Amino acid sequence: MTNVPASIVTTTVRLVYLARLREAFASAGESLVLTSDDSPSVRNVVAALRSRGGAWAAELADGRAVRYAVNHCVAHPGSAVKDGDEVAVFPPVTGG
Amino acid sequence: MTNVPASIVTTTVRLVYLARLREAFASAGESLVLTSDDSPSVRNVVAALRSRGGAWAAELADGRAVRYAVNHCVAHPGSAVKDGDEVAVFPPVTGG
Amino acid sequence: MNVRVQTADFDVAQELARLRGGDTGVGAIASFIGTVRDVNESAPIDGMTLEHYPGMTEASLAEIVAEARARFDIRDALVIHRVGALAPGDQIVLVAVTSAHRGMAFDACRYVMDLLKTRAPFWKKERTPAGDRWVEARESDAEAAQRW
Amino acid sequence: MNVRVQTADFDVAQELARLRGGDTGVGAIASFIGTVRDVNESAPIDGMTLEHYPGMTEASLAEIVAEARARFDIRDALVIHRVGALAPGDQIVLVAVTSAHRGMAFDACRYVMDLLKTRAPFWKKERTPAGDRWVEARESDAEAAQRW
Repeated sequence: MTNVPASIVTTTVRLVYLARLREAFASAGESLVLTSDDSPSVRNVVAALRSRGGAWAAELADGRAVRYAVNHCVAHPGSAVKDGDEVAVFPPVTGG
Repeated sequence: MTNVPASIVTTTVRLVYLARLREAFASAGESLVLTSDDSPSVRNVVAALRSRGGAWAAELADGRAVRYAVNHCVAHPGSAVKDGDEVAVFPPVTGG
Repeated sequence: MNVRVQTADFDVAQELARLRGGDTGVGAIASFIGTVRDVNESAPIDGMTLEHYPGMTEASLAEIVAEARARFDIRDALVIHRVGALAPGDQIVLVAVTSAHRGMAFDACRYVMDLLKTRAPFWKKERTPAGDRWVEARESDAEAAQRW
Repeated sequence: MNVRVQTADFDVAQELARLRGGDTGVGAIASFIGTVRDVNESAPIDGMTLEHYPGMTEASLAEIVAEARARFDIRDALVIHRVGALAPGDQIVLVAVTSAHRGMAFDACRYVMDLLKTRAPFWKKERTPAGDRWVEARESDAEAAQRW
């Protein structure tokens, strides 16, 4: 058997930060390019952000209450993301 | 031991008939004098009315849903009535 | 006066504003409005007449509101019930409760309605094409009141 | 459109009348209004700003209303949620449900509020004498939503 090299895929997502996280990150959003040899998920997005350290690592640390949405639908760390998706990262909601 | 004759007491109550019963009795109310050698209750009032026969007996027959109030408070067949009380007789309520 | 029996209609926005008054401790207002339907038990309804038992009605409603206040952590409560002739679509009753948080407001509002339905001396007489008829009490109302 | 996100205030009487429209099959209208309190967790509040996530907010509210319609036998439902700067006493949210009988109206109204509280992307930032602070989500809200 021969090892076939996995193809490198890039996935560009539009990130949206809301409420307390928008302030903590000092950003309302940005474009993020994921480079992965596998189907990327919200987890990969979070990992990429955490690796920046500082507020990113602190706010997105394990145990912090963070919520996600992909294309306006509630999502979870395992939810798939694909090229062009809008991925939102926000604190638990407090409306009403 | 000597039998002492019980004193005969009369109790006059004001009766109020409401809704379907007001129509069935063709009366909005009346004064009723109960003659009793015991403490009278709503049950005595009902018995006096039933003894008239006709609509009185039919509407107040056992098994018919009838409600009572004494002086504007929810009452039961065993509730005491005293001279001057207002005793209301009506069907189950259907407001709201 | 937080219990009213009247022939006149009511404006819910006005009544809720009056109920809240200047109480900025209020965070939740639950309310219920009962209205005249144009059909009941599959028969068309042209309208209805609400009869009540003056004196007992007000006492009964005040007692129900007092029970709700004792049972639930609420700020205030209001009951308005109309009597007389009503047409389909007309408002019959308003129950409104204010509280700091929504759970107590919802509970107390429903409690007042459930008890009103089985204890407050009101009777509905419907006008139908087949003649007038007194509305019969519903077993589901007795069950709803017994849940509390 | 039965889901609205707006900065403007609303008149509950007008909104309920619009919701009922000419539907005389409606016998029950349950509604809930959330208002800005002047105190939260024992600290005085000068006001608050409501932030939301445009696009997802409307989708999320519409989905909650659709779920309520599927789950409860109701005639119609309405959600209005305000955003922007609000003062103590201001109305924040209106949820209203019409149905033939009161049980379903109460249930559906509470259901929509409970889900809105945990799923709709709104965030409150309070202005206090000690500075601004983001309101923390309450565990009791998560529990309320999980009861359904």
